[in-house]
Amino acid sequence: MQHYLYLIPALPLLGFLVLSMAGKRLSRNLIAGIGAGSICVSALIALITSASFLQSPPATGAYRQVLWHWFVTGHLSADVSLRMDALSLVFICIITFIGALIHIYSIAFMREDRDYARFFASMNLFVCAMLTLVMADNLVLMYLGWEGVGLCSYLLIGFWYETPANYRAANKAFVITRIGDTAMIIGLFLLFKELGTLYIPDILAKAPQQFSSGAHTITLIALLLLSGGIGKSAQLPLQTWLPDAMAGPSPVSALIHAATMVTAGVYLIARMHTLFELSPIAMQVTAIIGAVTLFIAGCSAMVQTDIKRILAYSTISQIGYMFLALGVGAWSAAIFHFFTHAFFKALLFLAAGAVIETLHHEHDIFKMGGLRKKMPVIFYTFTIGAAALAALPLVTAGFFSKDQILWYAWSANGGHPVLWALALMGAFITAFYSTRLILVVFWGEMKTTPGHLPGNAMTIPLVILAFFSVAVGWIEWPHNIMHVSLFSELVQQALPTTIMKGDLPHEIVFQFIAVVVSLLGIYTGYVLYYGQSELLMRWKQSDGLMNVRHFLYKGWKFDQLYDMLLVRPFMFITGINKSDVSDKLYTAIANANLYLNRIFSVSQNGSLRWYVTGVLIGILFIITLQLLL
Amino acid sequence: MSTLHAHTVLIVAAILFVLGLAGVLTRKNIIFMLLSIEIMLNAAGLAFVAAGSRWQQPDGQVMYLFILAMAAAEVSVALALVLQIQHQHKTLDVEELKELKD
Amino acid sequence: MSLVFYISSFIAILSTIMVITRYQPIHALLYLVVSFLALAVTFLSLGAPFAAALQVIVYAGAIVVLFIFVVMMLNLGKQTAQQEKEWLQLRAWLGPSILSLVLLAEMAVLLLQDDPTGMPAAVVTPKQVSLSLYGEYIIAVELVGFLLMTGIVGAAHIGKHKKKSLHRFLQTYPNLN
Amino acid sequence: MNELQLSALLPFIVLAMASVVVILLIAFRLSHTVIQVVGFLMMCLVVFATWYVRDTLPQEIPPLFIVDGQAAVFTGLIIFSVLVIGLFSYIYFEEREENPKEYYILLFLATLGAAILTISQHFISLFIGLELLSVSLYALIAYLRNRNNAVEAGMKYLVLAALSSAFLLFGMALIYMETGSMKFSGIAEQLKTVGSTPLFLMGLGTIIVAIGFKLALVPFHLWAADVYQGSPSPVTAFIATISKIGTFAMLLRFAQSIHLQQYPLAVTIFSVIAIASMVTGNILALQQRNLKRLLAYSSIAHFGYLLVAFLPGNDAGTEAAIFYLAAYSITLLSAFGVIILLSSRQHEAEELHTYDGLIWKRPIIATVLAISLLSLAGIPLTAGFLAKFFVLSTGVHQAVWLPLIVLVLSSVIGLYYYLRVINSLFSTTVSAEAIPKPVHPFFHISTYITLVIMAGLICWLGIFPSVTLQGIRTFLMLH
Repeated sequence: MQHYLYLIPALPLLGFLVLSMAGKRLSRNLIAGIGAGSICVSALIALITSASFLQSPPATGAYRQVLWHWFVTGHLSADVSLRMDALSLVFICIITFIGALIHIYSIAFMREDRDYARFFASMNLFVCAMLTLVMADNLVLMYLGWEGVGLCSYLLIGFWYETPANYRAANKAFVITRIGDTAMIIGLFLLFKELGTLYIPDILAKAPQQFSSGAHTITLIALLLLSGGIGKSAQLPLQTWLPDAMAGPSPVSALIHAATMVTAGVYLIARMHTLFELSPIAMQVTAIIGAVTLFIAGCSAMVQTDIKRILAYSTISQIGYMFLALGVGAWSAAIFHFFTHAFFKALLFLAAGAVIETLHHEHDIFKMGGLRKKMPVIFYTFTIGAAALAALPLVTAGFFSKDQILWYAWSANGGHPVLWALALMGAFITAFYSTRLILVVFWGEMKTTPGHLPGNAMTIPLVILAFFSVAVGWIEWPHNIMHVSLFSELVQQALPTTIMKGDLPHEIVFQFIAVVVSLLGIYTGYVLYYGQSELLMRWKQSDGLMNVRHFLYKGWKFDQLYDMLLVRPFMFITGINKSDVSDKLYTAIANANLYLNRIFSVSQNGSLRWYVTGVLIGILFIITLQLLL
Repeated sequence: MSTLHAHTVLIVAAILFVLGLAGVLTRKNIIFMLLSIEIMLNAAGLAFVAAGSRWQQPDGQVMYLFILAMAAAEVSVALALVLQIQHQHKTLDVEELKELKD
Repeated sequence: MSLVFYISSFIAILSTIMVITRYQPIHALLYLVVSFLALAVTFLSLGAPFAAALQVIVYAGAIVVLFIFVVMMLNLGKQTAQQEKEWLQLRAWLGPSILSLVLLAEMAVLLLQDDPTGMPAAVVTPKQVSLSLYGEYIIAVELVGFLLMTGIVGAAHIGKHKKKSLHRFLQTYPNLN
Repeated sequence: MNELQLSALLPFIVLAMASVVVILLIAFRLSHTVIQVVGFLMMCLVVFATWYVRDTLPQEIPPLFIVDGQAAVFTGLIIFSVLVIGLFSYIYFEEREENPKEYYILLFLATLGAAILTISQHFISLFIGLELLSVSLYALIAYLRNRNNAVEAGMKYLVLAALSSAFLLFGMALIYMETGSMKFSGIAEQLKTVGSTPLFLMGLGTIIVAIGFKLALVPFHLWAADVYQGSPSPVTAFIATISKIGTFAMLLRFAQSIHLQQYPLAVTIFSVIAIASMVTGNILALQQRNLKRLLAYSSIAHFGYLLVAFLPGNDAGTEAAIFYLAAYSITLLSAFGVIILLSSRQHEAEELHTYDGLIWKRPIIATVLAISLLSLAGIPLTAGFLAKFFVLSTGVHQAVWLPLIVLVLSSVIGLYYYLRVINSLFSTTVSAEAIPKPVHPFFHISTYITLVIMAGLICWLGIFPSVTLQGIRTFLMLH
């Protein structure tokens, strides 16, 4: 099956090419057919390939396909080749499968949009770039995909570019992730300089021989790569772009800013796990960033009123869980959480998109309400998604993955009670805001009359996603309850097993605490938001609490902080510098070039005699040089 | 009567060559520029003939013959161009040919 | 033979100086003929009778005559001489001449750095030349034929005058439509 | 001359015959179309002949020629370029000149000259090849003698080319005087025994004048922009590609034979020339509003880059240089193809403002132009990027740092003006100008298709260069 590997990214690329070239001339049905069809076929191939991979895993642990040798010069050879091992298999399946569902959903969702072809072209290009990212077997190609998804994200956030806020959001996302990317490319150069190869298996094999554990160079490289991951995955301190990125259409938020692109950082760290294992400091940093992010973003999610911003903060928070898991060395748990999260978060975004669409582009949850009866399908699927997010025990996928992370946050080698405590608080918060979301949007009285209800093309993907949001959890049970661990067995072909601390309390205790905490969160939400709670009213009177709320609402005021710390001083410095050295330097370079241009242009005066003089000067120069040497 | 040295001949050739070059540089009339170029080519021919007789080989004279042929071909095209220039610009002043410039 | 060489090359240099300083094109051309003839004698003194003959026949006889034709065709007479006089001011020729002299001086220095080698007095006969020409260099001779063809075709095309010589924007094309 | 030697010369014989055949066709008063088609077929025959004789290579035809793999590669490149230029010429000359037929005689003769340069190993053949090229070019540049200052451009080129030929001859005479041989290998042998003398080095210096003139390197570059602008566009394309390929092939063989790079003086001169060319070319192009002049300046800079690959004087450098020339020729030909296609009888499409918003009017042509400009600028995934990359990597291996640094910095300046043109392609001011109906639909369409293929080639070379590199390597083995 590995001979067809190239088709998986090639089909979306083909779709992109056709749509961008001929998009204006095609009918809407054809555009939808090409746009969604290419991804669907690609998903089918991905599933078949995965099936064959699972049935008879290759001896080397990976399918590899060399498409062509780009060039060989000296000792640097660059191949364009694809790779599918257990880790990338998970990502490929998620990208193509969820991608396909989202594309089908988009057919109806974007039906009325003017730039139908542009939308599908960009989405196809995104899928292609994302697949390149996860299938690349050298870091050059991976970086190409990495930049590609960044570009598509930029294009799609600013999809409705007529509104200034939208392209401002796009710019913000681009610039902030660029900070991380720059650090990452420095890391890649450093890596190449040290190891002399960019071929991923070689790197993983060579690194332990080259570096001793905890060496400065490897720590630096790991931290630089981590910065790239932080930027792309919207972790502290580069998280501020993601809530604004919700300016894009809902399917975009579902695909790029929930299920796939934002987890590229997780993929990068998991892919480079050997480097991180060699650097305990980088691991600790990863874990701390994850834990703090999940808590901070969770708090912000509690108080948001825009339905998509709630989900955005929740995404940041859930990716925080993944980073935490990576940081403590629970590799398979991180990937498992990515796996379940992709389903239920995509589901939530798509369902939210349907709600917003039906309510005439209303984003504020407090202007919704009472939609339970009107939109039953949306209601049930949304509830399933929210339940998974809240980690409702045993029936939802979110429970299984989050439970693992909580357990490892304490018990894995890199774990620590503080990390566990933060994660636990996060779990409580998550359960709370999930409940709040459901109650406010679907219960209570109707505040906006719904318009045209979503059709089958939109609801069927929701139902499928809802099914998986429940079902995928069952392939990996906590091992003290039932011995089903299909997922970790698979992933551990590519990733190391988690090293545990010795002398641990019983796992069941932790599971019990986790269950209790999330149920408590749900109960709190129920108490505060079911009906008009007295308590909530009283809180709203209190200034202090409202200030706290405002602080959280603004995402812990990170934007303002950056504005104060970075933008203002920078503007200030540039303001001073306006007539000063560094500014002058650049204009001076430009002006010097233009000035030289003017001087040299004089030499082109059209006079033949001057041209002959030029020849004479040339020969004089040559002969004089000879006399001097 | 002293024997002739190779570099004596070469200096004569160099003088003729540089005189031709000076002619190209100083004259403004295209006819004179072309004449000066002929002088330069001839000087190079002299150097070749001298080299040929220094090594007692016919190659120098063969090359001289080819220089002659090339000069003839070049002059014929050049004079055709001179006719066109006189026809179009009504002058042979090279400084008038300045329409192509930056 | 070296005395012949010195005398003839002196004449050649002198008449060449005259060529590049004349105002009248015809005068310059006549001096050029003198210069070429003097060079022919130089060739003889260097033991190259074939080259000397060609110098007289082709250079002095054909190429200079071509120039004379054109000069007469364009009727470059007194008026041109007057113009040339105006153009050849001191500041017009001083700079280039100095540069050229510098070049000559540098070349002379380099040439004189070489060890002096004597020139054999023997003659390279026309027979030797023609044997070599039609022996090893036969392909070159054929290629020179192509070179002359290029000259002819090029000159024939460029020398042609169009019947009309309106400005190109105003030209009308009968074969339009 | 034996049979094998004769067969090795077969491509050149066919090339020479092509011009004679065209003369005969003119004598029989056959139409422009017939001449075009026959010329095309003759060039295909040359390609075929080159392919046919490849197994007998390398073959020396003493004393003048050596036909080896390197010559075959350069000849192939030259013939490829002339095929394309010949195709572009039809629509250009048919519209402008009542007498377009002699053009093909001159075109093929000039090509013959360039091809002779690639196989010469002797001063005589070198000189004749160069003059064949130059004399045909005088006539070609001034071919449209009543328009566009063609005569002025022709005269400028003629005077300077004749001047540089005089320098070349003088230098060759000095070297001959010193070494007693005009054959490259003979010179090299003599140099081994006597070492480099002042006379030899002076001869080398004066020869560099002629080479510098033909390749338009600083300070012998002053003619380039004027001649590029004044010539008919197909001829400009010819000067920019074939004439320079031939001259560079000649320089390369001369340098290989006498091991030019072992003389520090020569390396210094070439380094200075390379640096000056890169800087001057790019700076001159900065504010240029005329596309033909802009390409002239850019080609000055490009041959500066090429010299960086020439400086180390090793096999890797040769390989990089050949790849560079191939990428450069294809790119430049497609740019000129666009100019030719957009030019009409009244108006040469050379001013930048004629390209404003072209992408909205004629998207395919504009895309071709954009691709070729990107390739000239050296953007990844185009041929130009890899070409520059190979040049850089050979430079890095031989540690010629100063030219390398200048290369990188001046490329950045270069980016500015290429992107400016691309920018104007995308500018939104669309003048409502109807596309003129092509007068010669068949040739119009074939030009169009050729352009698209060339653009494809640029990308192909940028993405799959290994095939081409392998081919070049195989041919270079034959020596």
